[in-house]
Amino acid sequence: MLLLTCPNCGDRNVSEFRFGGELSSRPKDPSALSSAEWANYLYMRNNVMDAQTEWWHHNAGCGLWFLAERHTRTNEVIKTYPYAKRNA
Amino acid sequence: MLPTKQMSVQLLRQAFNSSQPPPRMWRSHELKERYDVVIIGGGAHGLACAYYLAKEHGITDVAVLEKSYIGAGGSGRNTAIVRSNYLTPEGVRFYNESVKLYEQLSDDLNFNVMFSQRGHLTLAHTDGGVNTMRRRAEVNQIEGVDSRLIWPDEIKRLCPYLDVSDHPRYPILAALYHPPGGIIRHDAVVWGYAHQADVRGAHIHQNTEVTGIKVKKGKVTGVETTRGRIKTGTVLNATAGWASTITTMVDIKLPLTTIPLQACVTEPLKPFLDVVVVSGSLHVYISQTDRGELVMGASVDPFSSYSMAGSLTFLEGIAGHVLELFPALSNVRILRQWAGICEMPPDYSPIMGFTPINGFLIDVGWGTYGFKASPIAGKTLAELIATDKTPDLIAPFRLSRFEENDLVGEKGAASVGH
Amino acid sequence: MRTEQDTLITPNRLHPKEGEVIDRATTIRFTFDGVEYPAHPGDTVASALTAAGVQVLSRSFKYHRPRGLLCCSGHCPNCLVQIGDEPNVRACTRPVEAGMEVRAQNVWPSLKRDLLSLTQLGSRFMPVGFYYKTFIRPQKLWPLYEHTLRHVAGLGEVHIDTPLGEFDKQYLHTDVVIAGGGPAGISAALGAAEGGAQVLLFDENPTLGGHLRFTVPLDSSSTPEVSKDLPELLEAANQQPNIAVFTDTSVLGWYQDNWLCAVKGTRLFKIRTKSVVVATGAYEVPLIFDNNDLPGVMLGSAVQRLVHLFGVLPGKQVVIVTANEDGWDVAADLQSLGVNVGAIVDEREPNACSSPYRDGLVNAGVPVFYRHTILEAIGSNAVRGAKIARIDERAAISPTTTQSLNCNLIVISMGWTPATELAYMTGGKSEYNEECAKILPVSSPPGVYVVGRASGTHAVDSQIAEAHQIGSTAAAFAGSGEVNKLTAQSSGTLEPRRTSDRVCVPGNKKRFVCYCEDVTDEDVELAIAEGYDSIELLKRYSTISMGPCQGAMCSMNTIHLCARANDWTVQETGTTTARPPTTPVTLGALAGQNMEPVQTTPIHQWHLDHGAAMMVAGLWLRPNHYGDPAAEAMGVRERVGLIDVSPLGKLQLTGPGVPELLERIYTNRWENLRVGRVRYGVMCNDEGVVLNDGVCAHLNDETWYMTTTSTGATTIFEWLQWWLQSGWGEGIHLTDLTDVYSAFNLAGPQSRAVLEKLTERDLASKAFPYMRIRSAKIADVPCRLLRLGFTGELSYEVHCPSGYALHVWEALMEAGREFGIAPFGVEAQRILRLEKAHIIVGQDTDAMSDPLSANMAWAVKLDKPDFLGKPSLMRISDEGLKQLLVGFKMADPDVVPDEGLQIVEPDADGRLKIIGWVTSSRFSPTLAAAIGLCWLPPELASQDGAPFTIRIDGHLKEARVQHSAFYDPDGERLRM
Amino acid sequence: MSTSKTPTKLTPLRSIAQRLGATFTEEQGWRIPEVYTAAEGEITAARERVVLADETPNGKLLLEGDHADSVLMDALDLGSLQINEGSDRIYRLRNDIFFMSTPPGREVRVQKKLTTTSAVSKQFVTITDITHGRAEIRVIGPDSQELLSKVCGLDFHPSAFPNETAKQSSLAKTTQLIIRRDIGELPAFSIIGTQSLGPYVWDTMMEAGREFGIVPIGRAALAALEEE
Repeated sequence: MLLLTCPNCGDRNVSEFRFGGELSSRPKDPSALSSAEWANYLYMRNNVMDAQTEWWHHNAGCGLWFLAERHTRTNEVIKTYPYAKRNA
Repeated sequence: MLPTKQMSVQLLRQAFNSSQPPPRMWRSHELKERYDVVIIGGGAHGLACAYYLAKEHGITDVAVLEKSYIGAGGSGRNTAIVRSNYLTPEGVRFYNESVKLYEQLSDDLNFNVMFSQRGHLTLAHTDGGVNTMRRRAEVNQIEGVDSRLIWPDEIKRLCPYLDVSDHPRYPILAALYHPPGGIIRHDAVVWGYAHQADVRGAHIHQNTEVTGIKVKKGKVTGVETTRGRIKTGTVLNATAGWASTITTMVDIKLPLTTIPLQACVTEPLKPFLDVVVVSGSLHVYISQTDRGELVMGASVDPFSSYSMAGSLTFLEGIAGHVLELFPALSNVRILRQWAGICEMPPDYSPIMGFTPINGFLIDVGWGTYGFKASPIAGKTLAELIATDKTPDLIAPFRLSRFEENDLVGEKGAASVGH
Repeated sequence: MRTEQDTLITPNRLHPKEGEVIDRATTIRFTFDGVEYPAHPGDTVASALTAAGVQVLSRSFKYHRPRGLLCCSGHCPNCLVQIGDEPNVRACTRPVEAGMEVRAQNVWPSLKRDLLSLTQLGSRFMPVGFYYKTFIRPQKLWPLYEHTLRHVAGLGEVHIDTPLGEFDKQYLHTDVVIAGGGPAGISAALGAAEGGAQVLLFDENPTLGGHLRFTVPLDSSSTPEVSKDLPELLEAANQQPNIAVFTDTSVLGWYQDNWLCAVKGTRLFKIRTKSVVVATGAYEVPLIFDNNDLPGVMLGSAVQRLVHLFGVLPGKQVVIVTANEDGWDVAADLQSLGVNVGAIVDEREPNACSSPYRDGLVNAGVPVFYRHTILEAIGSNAVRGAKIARIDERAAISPTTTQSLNCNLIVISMGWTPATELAYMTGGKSEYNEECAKILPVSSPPGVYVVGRASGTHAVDSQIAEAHQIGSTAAAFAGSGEVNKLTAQSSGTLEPRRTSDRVCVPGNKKRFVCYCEDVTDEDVELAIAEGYDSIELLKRYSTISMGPCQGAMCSMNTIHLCARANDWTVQETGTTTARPPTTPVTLGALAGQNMEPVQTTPIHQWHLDHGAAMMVAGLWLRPNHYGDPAAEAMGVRERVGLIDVSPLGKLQLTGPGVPELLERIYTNRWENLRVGRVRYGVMCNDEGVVLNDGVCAHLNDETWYMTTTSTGATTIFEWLQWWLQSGWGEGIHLTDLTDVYSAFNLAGPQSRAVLEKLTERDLASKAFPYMRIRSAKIADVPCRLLRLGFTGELSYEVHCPSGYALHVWEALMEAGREFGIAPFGVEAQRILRLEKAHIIVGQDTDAMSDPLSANMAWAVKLDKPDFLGKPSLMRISDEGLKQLLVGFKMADPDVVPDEGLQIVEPDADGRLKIIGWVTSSRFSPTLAAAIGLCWLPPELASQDGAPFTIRIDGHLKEARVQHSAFYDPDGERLRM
Repeated sequence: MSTSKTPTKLTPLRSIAQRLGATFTEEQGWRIPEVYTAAEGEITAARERVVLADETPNGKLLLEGDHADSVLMDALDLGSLQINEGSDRIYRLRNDIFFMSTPPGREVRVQKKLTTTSAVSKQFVTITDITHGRAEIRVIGPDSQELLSKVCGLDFHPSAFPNETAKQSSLAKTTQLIIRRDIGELPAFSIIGTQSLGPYVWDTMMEAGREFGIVPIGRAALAALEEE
């Protein structure tokens, strides 16, 4: 079982977390987007077989939503960090 | 060369002079410079498409490129359930055609794919679940598919080992009974299609991985592989779980997230389970193969991944849920677990046909329900390639539907179908 | 002591021996196929039966050929039996218990006379994959053929009334796990423990020692006795407090980040370790020759297990077939027990043999045949002879040299293949080592090590030395986490005990590669010739290694045959994927203790005591009704009723930032909600799909109190946390109060009269209008009161701290007695809300429904600057709705359509076209009419009174659109 | 708020205690089991094996806010705490979240003190009394770590879970706050989760504890243990 490091609680079994999907921020001004661009935000996914930045929620723990960088083919977790430090 | 004579005749000839080498099911060829059609993905969908291109449209200059051995992807990892009791009319019509093709596939392919139409039960444990089953039963009946809602007494008759007593947590209130549903020998479907496609001239290239797709002025001109370059004007992406990794080669994003789907098998047992049993809320499905093993699967994993390693969490979860339904199985032993990967679309419906890149076609979005669509997907995409027009049956599954905000309602029932 | 009577009943029992694990002082009885046999505690079912001279234990899967002990270590399928209601039990590892009822599997009519073995007559027509080439036409006959196929197949039985056993689990955390308690395993444990690590040592056998428990030390003097290394190792392990030993425990699988699973009887262990040492030993490799599956053909280690552990000799006249020193070890071992070793057949040149026992055996007159091999095991139900012959280097048989030897036991000692499933699950790589003809592990991920025979080291002293060092390396990695230099696999001490790569001896009868599935070498050749050439295709087509032994007995031989037939090297041929579990594990052990979370309200017992029929709602158990839902609904309309709505999601939002958040997450407007007021709101996701609905009250200047549906409570709480923690959380705190407050809805025209008896608060509409929130003491308990209208009657929802729940509920019931109060359940509530045409998210809407189509346009303010779902809802409203949720009333009041039925319209040629479906429907006792909600095309739904047809049991029944609520359309009763 | 006529509060585990034959008493307005069989037997079981006690009446406050730590400093001069660390029954669960456990009844006064402190210092901190929303099951005894390792994946070895530590994790497939607060030499853990799951968690722990000879204990035995 994958061991995920919650930035707050430390290493925990992945069963304590809920996956939040690959990182995609909501457009600042949605009304400025065309239908295709809005559909692209809603539905299209990179779905890479490579390192991917994604959301996780420590729902059975401290309730923190945080980001992780994980290689989707090997499930190797490269790092996890709070959302606030995303461009640190 | 005409398709080989009766397979059983070949069996007899083999029996009496085993010295004479048997005919090869599919041959290995050199990679040609050019093919009319290149199909990426040597699973049931890709091979079926090659077969129907040749059989129904006379297009035989076709290459099927498989990076590993044929059937190594989803086609060899699913739990081989075939059914058409879907929710939306479009879904029901599409899968019903597939069941009809499966019903005469052994005859078509001259290869017994062991399609066992033994009946398929989807259990409902809550009022909401019963309503969803009734909704599917009604849509099925209207679309001419044999499905009906049955109650615990009939469920017990069809499946005596099922515990229909009043569970506190998961009472079995009713079930959607779908007699034409059943199981099939999934590898045999792959081998049958491969054999008949090969016999008609298609080239099946195993251990040949596509590493790039050439596009000039919005039109496909060729593909690059680990065994050399091929010129072609038509490329079909039939790689299911790996679909996005191919489509990025032509700079297109798809509405897909690849998630593992796990399954396991028990030691062989004398026959006692005569129908396929699926539970929506318990996310478990179970059937008994002709050799006596129980094959069991659950819903997709809790997080996206391309890893096919499998988890202990899956085994623990499915064991608990199977014993909830079949308490008599606590001494039955699991022999092996494995995993495949499923590319899940937002509306649990396939994405088939044209893309913005001319000549680049897709047969993707097959989630947890891809294998049962192999014949009809291959047939309709062959027709699309041959006629350059989208057959009506698969019009609802076009890629542009997301932009047109015209999603298919299969997700409506939101219970993961298998 | 052996009594006269004993020798009669157990002819194969030897005199007591040092190191045996049985208690000869006690005799217990069990039955096999109805016949009673004696056994000693410590015997396995197989050892006791062998002692009594029973050789045939089962019948093979396909041809139903008689099968007897082969490996005696739980790896091959030959001793699978049914014990009581437990199928597929390995008799050779299952300890005997008094009164056990053991039965043979998959035989008809009996194990001795199994008529199903007649299938062999047609074996010419049943080559590999024959079922793909038969019964293709006519398709109609296939089900009949399949029926017979199914009943001939399968092994053990599942009895319908098998009780659900007691199972449980335990998590373990340690520094180092050692999988396998042989000499290498114990030594690695000692190395790790001396390195200061906490160590868990697992072994599948009842005692530690691995093969040292029953084999002869290689380099000792000519008289073999049980090794002296073992006692020293066991003693050291006993002294070491850091080592916890788990015997009878199999390590089933390795999972990501060194997460291991092991099973001991009915308990499953789930282990997080920092490093793991795989010391799982090796499997002895069978030889493929004519009739190699005949009972009486046994692996050398199997014979030694029987002799040394259970004091049982499976045969008096032995022929040893070998290709290395192992065969000579077994010969010397049996010779010292007075067994007549009829011959040693060694495929090698004389000078290639360096066994220390050679001279002793030759001097004792044991005939030795160099450059010879076995052609055939002679016998029908058991071995009575062996046909041998000379072979040249290209393994060609010279027919003139064949001769038959009388014997009743053929020992096969052709060599070993490492048991490395666990090692390769970790992603470790392997390579074929020409020198010892074994596939060996060559690399492992950090924290994973392989020692002993599993890594190819054969000599005991090399195993012990190497393993000790790797154990300390594993401890170092566990302690510091950095990878120590010595991670390269076993160094020079690899003593090349070579395994024969001449895996198959040609012949004219049946030669079995896979014992589980009855696959012969001819089948393999035929499959490869047909195109199933890769090792994976070969496995799937021939089903080799897909049976109970999962490849332990056949993988290595299959790889050699596949390489030879394809003209590939063994390395190019590769191996199939290693998958958990390493040994089969029961569903019960995997499931463990039944832990299905159930949520109950604080007055759950009251409901049960008052005849409530409970229903499941998410994780909650809730009263569905108290006997008569229609009467309960009428009671609310006419008098007053009380319902427990405690599962309602309840969230507290505090801070200056809340108004702006509400603007963003609800589709309607919120910023002008004054303190004390309550507003209904709908939440959507950015696709415009309805996620949840509920009310939100402005409690005091910086506190809001939001409710959600009960099944949506957790998801909405997590969803809101995401928005707050990803940018919208400035000046907002979110706290889940769902369980802090219990909630009871007092509904009906008399509700005010009832509540007035319990509070001083002025409840009249002037002071406490509809859609308001007030704090009030109810029956001396500080509560929150909300005037809501889900049921359509004057109603007060009492939110009281859960500790006071029963007190407040009973106070309300008592106060309401004079007004004819009665509790009502979810079913009655559904009737009441339907009479008001109020939707239920998740029933009337599904995962695709938007609020505009769900007829909640009044709650969607598209002129707001932005809110979740706005762009998609703008688009939907621009492009026009595809379907609309609307009320309907049946033309015939006695026809109540079930929920889920389809709304249809016959098209030109009479085929029914689906245009919508029924989401909710009930018979309304108040209106004496069948009413409901349904989805319809907008053009039909927009005409009040428009007729349409619902398909009920194949007939089309008429219904009419109704826009207004069915009951009190203007909502006067709510505002009384 | 006049406490004279205020009715008695019941814990979510009351029906179970009744079923197990407890006699009841009242403490700070809560009706709790006094004893199940006999105080001596219950004390011995706690000392030698493992027992469960219903401590739902303990006060429970949740402090949320980036400045929660400074409010606690001002109001109760609490030193700075690492994540999961606790002192004087105050535990830091997250930078911005603290959990406070108080003896039964004391939570109201503490909440008032904290609220006024945060108001005075104008720091945006939310202090919520969640006492009624949580069931608290105390697991006491030498076998408590082994019992907990059957239902929760955390490492309960003292080195990983020392005294006065609080961790949130999944226990018996539900989200629980687990606080180690030993009673003298006896290891003791509080399992704090939503009250609607209380009966389920209690029953699951009792089932898992059968092999250790687990028994429930009442207020009398618990008080005796805590006095030593």
